[in-house]
Amino acid sequence: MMGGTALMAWSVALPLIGAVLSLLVGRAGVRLVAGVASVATLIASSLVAWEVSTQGVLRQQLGGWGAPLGIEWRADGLAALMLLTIAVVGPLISVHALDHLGDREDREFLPLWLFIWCALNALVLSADAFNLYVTLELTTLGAVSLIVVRRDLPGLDAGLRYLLFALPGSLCYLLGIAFLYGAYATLDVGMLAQRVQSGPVTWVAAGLVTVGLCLKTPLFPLHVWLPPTYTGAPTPVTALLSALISKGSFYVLLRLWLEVFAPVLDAEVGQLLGLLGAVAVLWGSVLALSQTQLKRVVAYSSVAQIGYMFLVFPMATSGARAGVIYLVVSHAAAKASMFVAVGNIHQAVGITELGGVQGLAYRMPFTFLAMALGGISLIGIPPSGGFIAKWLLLNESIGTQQWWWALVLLGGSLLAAAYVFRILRGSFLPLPPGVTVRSIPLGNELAPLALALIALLLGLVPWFPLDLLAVGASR
Amino acid sequence: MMNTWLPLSVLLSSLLPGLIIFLLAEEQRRTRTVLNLLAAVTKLLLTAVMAWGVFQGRQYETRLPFFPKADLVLRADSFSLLFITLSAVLWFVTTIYAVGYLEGTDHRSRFFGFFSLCVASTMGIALAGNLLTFFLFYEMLTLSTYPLVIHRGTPEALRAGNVYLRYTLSGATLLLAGVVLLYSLTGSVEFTERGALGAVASHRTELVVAFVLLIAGLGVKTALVPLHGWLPVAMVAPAPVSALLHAVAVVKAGAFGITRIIYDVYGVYLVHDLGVMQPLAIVAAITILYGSVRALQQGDLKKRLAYSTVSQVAYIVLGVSLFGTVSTIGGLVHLVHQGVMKITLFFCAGNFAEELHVHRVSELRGVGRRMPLTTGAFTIAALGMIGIPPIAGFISKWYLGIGALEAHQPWMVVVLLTSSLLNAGYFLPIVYSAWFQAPREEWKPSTRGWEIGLLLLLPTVATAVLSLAAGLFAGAELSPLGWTRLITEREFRP
Amino acid sequence: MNPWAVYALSGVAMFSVGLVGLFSHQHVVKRILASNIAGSGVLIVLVALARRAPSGVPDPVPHALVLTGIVVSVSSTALGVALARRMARLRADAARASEPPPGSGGEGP
Amino acid sequence: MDVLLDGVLALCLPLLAWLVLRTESLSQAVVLFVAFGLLSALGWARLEAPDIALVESAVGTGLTGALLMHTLSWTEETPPDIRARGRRRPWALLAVAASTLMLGWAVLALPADSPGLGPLVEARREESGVKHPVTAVLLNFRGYDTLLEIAVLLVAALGARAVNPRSERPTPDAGDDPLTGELFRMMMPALLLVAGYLVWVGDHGPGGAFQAGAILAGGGVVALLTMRMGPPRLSSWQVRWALLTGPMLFIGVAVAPLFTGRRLLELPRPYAGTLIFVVELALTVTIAMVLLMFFPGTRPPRAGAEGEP
Amino acid sequence: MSPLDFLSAAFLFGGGAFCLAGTVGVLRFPDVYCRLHALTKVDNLGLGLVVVGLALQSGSWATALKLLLVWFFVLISSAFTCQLIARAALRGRGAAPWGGRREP
Repeated sequence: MMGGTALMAWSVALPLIGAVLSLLVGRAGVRLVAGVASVATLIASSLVAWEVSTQGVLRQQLGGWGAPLGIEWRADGLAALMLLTIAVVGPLISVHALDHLGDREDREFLPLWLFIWCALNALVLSADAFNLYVTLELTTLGAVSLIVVRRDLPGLDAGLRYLLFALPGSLCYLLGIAFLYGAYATLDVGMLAQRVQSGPVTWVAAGLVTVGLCLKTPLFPLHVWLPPTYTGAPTPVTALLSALISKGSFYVLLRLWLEVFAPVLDAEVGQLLGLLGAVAVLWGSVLALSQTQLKRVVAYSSVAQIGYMFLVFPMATSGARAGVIYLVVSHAAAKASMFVAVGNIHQAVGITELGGVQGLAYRMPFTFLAMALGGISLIGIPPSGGFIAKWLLLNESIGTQQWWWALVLLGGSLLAAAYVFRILRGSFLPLPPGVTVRSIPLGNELAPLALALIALLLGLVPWFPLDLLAVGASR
Repeated sequence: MMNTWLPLSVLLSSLLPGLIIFLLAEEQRRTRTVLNLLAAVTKLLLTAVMAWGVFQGRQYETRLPFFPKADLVLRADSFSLLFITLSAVLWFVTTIYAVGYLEGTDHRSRFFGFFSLCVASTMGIALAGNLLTFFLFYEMLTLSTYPLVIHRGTPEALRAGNVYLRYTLSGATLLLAGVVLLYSLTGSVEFTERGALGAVASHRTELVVAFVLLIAGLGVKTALVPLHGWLPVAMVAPAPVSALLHAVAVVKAGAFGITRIIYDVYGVYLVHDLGVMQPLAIVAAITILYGSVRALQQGDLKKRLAYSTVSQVAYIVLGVSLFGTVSTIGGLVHLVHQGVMKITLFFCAGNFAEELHVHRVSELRGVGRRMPLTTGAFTIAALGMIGIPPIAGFISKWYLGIGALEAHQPWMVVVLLTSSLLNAGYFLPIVYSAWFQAPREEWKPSTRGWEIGLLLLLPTVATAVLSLAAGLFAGAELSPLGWTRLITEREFRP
Repeated sequence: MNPWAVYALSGVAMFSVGLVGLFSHQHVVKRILASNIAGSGVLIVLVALARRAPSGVPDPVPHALVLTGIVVSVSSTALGVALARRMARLRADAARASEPPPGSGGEGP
Repeated sequence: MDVLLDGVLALCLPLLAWLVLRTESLSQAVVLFVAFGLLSALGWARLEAPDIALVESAVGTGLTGALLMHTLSWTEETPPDIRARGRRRPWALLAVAASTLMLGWAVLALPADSPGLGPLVEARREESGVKHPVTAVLLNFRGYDTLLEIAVLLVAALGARAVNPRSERPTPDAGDDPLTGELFRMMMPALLLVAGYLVWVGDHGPGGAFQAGAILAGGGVVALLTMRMGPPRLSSWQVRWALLTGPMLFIGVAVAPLFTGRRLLELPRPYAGTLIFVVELALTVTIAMVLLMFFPGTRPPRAGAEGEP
Repeated sequence: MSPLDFLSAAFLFGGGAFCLAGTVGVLRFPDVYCRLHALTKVDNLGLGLVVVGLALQSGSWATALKLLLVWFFVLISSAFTCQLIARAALRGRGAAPWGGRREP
């Protein structure tokens, strides 16, 4: 009864139903309803991934109408892998968030998280440009509402700053889509790919879409909102933001760029994006090195890691695509575990400076292990997903004779090693005197560890995700 | 094939106990020690079985899926077995030593956990069947040794850790660049006898660049001259760490890697043809001399041993980079001999520090009376290092000398001789002052029966005997020399 | 210059004014106004495109898109305004907390 | 003749936008913004988009304008910094001109007469069970967009409400103010009538859930400002049910075909029309409730300085 | 141009004139209360005339009725708004009505 296409529908409908019901149920049963909805969505997502890996690309025409008129879904390997990542990383962070935020705030956190989950699943599956706009907007508003869940001044400032940078991003994207619709009379990404020719409309539309999504991802020159937002927001929300929500807009950019714009635009534009990515890597790493607050270091490292992701555009081959998606997935797991671990430290010791890590290895071994494994994946040292991504991207950069991207990758990972070990170094020192350690619930400690183990697992068993990614790869 | 699981089981025999030890609480001393020794014994047995199998000519290979077009391969050939036997034996001895040495300190679960991970990665390096697997375990070695270097948690330990990381990570980056360059050329680099790059021999410039990158990356761990800075600094680590890791596992991994690159990746003819053998030999020679000279100036005993390691490991690189079977035998056999002798020296240094709190060479005056056995072991190993027969060191230097002549490099012999003189220069005064000079003030007698705890004494004596035996029974089939002759005859016909 | 192009150009102009305004002003409410103006600009371009149909009956799809667009921009504006109001309130309380409040109004949760 | 009207309207829209952003004082900016909204509603009418004109004037200008004015009373008037005004002007003008030129170049390069998806919608309109093409597209052809958009509304309501603490929602006291009481008594029945008409007319003319919801919300705001009704609180179950019946019904209708092997949101042909009408009715209440939730109710008397501008 | 068109044109012109007068009043009058007069009374009348003019042209009683309905609603709401603004100005800000003297 549950055909592949029906499962796709359920993977979007279930979190939406969960969110609405958890709002309806009110204070009493929020956690129960949210829990059931999460488990159901996890199952649906993994079944979709299984169907895609066995039967290849799945398509669904919503409402039974054809492509140009109605909205179509397309689940290829890339979408299936993203579905899995969201379904695994998201709930782990939300489990941590339940204890981290007070009980009052977790009633607002769960419905909002389920809405965001529905939006991300919808975004990953949708093959309609305007529908992508609506999902992006739903993710952004959900993220803003999450950032301000604590109602304190830094949270509000972070939320407003994020909103006022994400809004113009969505509007630029919408104007780009409007031009594309104006020129080619269709909103379906697949049909756009066939109809798009080089011309002023396409260049301007591509420019607008790229600028818009670079504002939201954020790429280097437009990233000014990231550090204050990531530090102002409560830590589990920052984990969600950095691991999943910022990946949504990058996913849209990647899909539009590789399938629609790449064949039409000349290579220089790709090189420009690659260059911006390289500068982002340098800028993010150098600033991460100079921070004293733990959370800001990890926030700036996000700027650097996003810089890596933009290296895919100059070398638009299927290998680079697999590499960058692998980076997205392993960065989601690793960065989420780092942020959640930082949250644990802040909760247990109350120190936000780098010194807070001192003696961490003795009093919170799981959190330390999570940060270590997460850090290793960020740097790209072997037993981690980060390494596989770095390996694939390096192979592609030398394969396409663009060896300067290899320099960026290698230099970047050295810088990453600098700031990751700067964090981890302190944990071997003995416990500083006079620091009282509040014991934090086990659930809180296991969440980052589970995320870090995912990043490790991605490093040990890369053939499964890579086979899944190969399904429906365009070129 | 039945024996596809053997290489994997050797690897797991130290990986699994390591992970379990991590979870053990600090007080479970007994279970931890039993687990450690059990793991060491099983590894010895498995290695013996594999050695016997390889001796009969059987092939052991575990192939695990990793990338769509590149697998994780663990293959036990004769050359990898040389390194595995060395590591297995010395790890067994050092575990006993470490249990004794770390009596009463804290965080031992963490120490032994990383210690076993470290040996597991060394096993992985030895068993690696292709360049990718080799690189994976090479990096894991760095990760598992870093916590050991900074185990004491003191600020100097952290500074040493920084230096260590700075060197090894940049080295790893160079290595990665080389490996990726080769992979993009050939698609998959399997270790095959007489080199796997025959097909792409035409891309000369890329090959030379890749070779330089690979050797530079491996050179960091081999502590070749410009890249050796981390070794003396890392001596701040506890004695068992500096003994097993910086005398055997880490340093030899680099040398082993260089040998693999030259013989199994490029093939000795291609390397010779590319003309990179000569510069490598020159770098090795410079390292030999530089290491010995700096060792002379060191007042601290462990620093002196560290610099002597720098120069001794360069012997291996020298032997391997000379174009000839005899010098290759010399280089490879020195891999084993130097390991055994150097570990004895480090054990003795550890004993002196632990028992008499003696760190500087000048304080060693008259220590022979107080700790005769340890000093005896020290003397045997020191003489072996200098190259005095019948101890193992002599044999490798002998073969190296003849190999140098055979490869028409007479100036290499001069280097070998001067270095032996320098070795004498920094070892003999210690031996002399230990035995023949009266101590400044009387050593307080040892409280218990033996001069030092049995757990510390036995390993020292055992390794000294081993280095002596390796020298005396060199002619036998299964001795290190015999085994190296088997390797060269089977795999490295130039 | 047929009529739809005139409106499209004015929509594009409004979009640019809104976008530049958003990035050049500091005051939060001003920036929210600017984002609203930019939103209207985009929507006018969309509807202007719908107006090109030669048959006189405008193309309904952009109309539906714009309806959705308006609702989305209203909800984001409302959220922005709510945040701005709350921040102003908190800042006012903080300022008042620094000098003794004569008799303060309702405090936070 | 109408070219002149279009030309003037198209010209003064961006000019008015520029004015809105250039004025220092906030209240002036908001008033100009409301004027700008009304003008753009006129623009929608000229572009033959009655639905949008309705929504724009009701929601885009009416409610947002009221919300902004309401917020103004809370945020202090920031003193105008003259120095910044001079510095910013030329740079901003240049940027606007540049981006308008670039985008204008793309607009002019667009094909002048492509009908877009109009004819396709026309061909399949009667299959959708609704006669008015815009409603057909909105609720059937691209019903999935609307489903997500309702989620957007709910999220925004959640966010705005979460930030608006309970203590600042004044309790409704009827008070004896004849003026507002009278206004309330007269306006409410008319508003309800108009809203009902708009939902019904959505089937074959410009109208529908959004327009009706906006009108209802307008009535609600009047009630709110005249203290007749306290702002809706999520803690009371009536508000929750009113808010969530719409989305639940819509999701139910969307998911039902999955059980019979059909695709998501595939409304059965014969009674698609009635289904859409029922869903629109429920959505109207939801939209009205959400738009009301954005209003925090009148600001409590500010302690200390009275009579803020 | 049938007599009906002449009549509606006349109405429209009248309406336009009144609106113009109202706007000039808003700009020229000295204080808030006078401006309210101009705004509410004159503009509403102008709107009424315009509505009648349009109703004559609309051709169908239904649209004519709707147009009148529009005018009716505007009348109600402007009456109330004018009152509210005046009250707010008087009580809230205490703006004194203009005493008829000409400022220097």
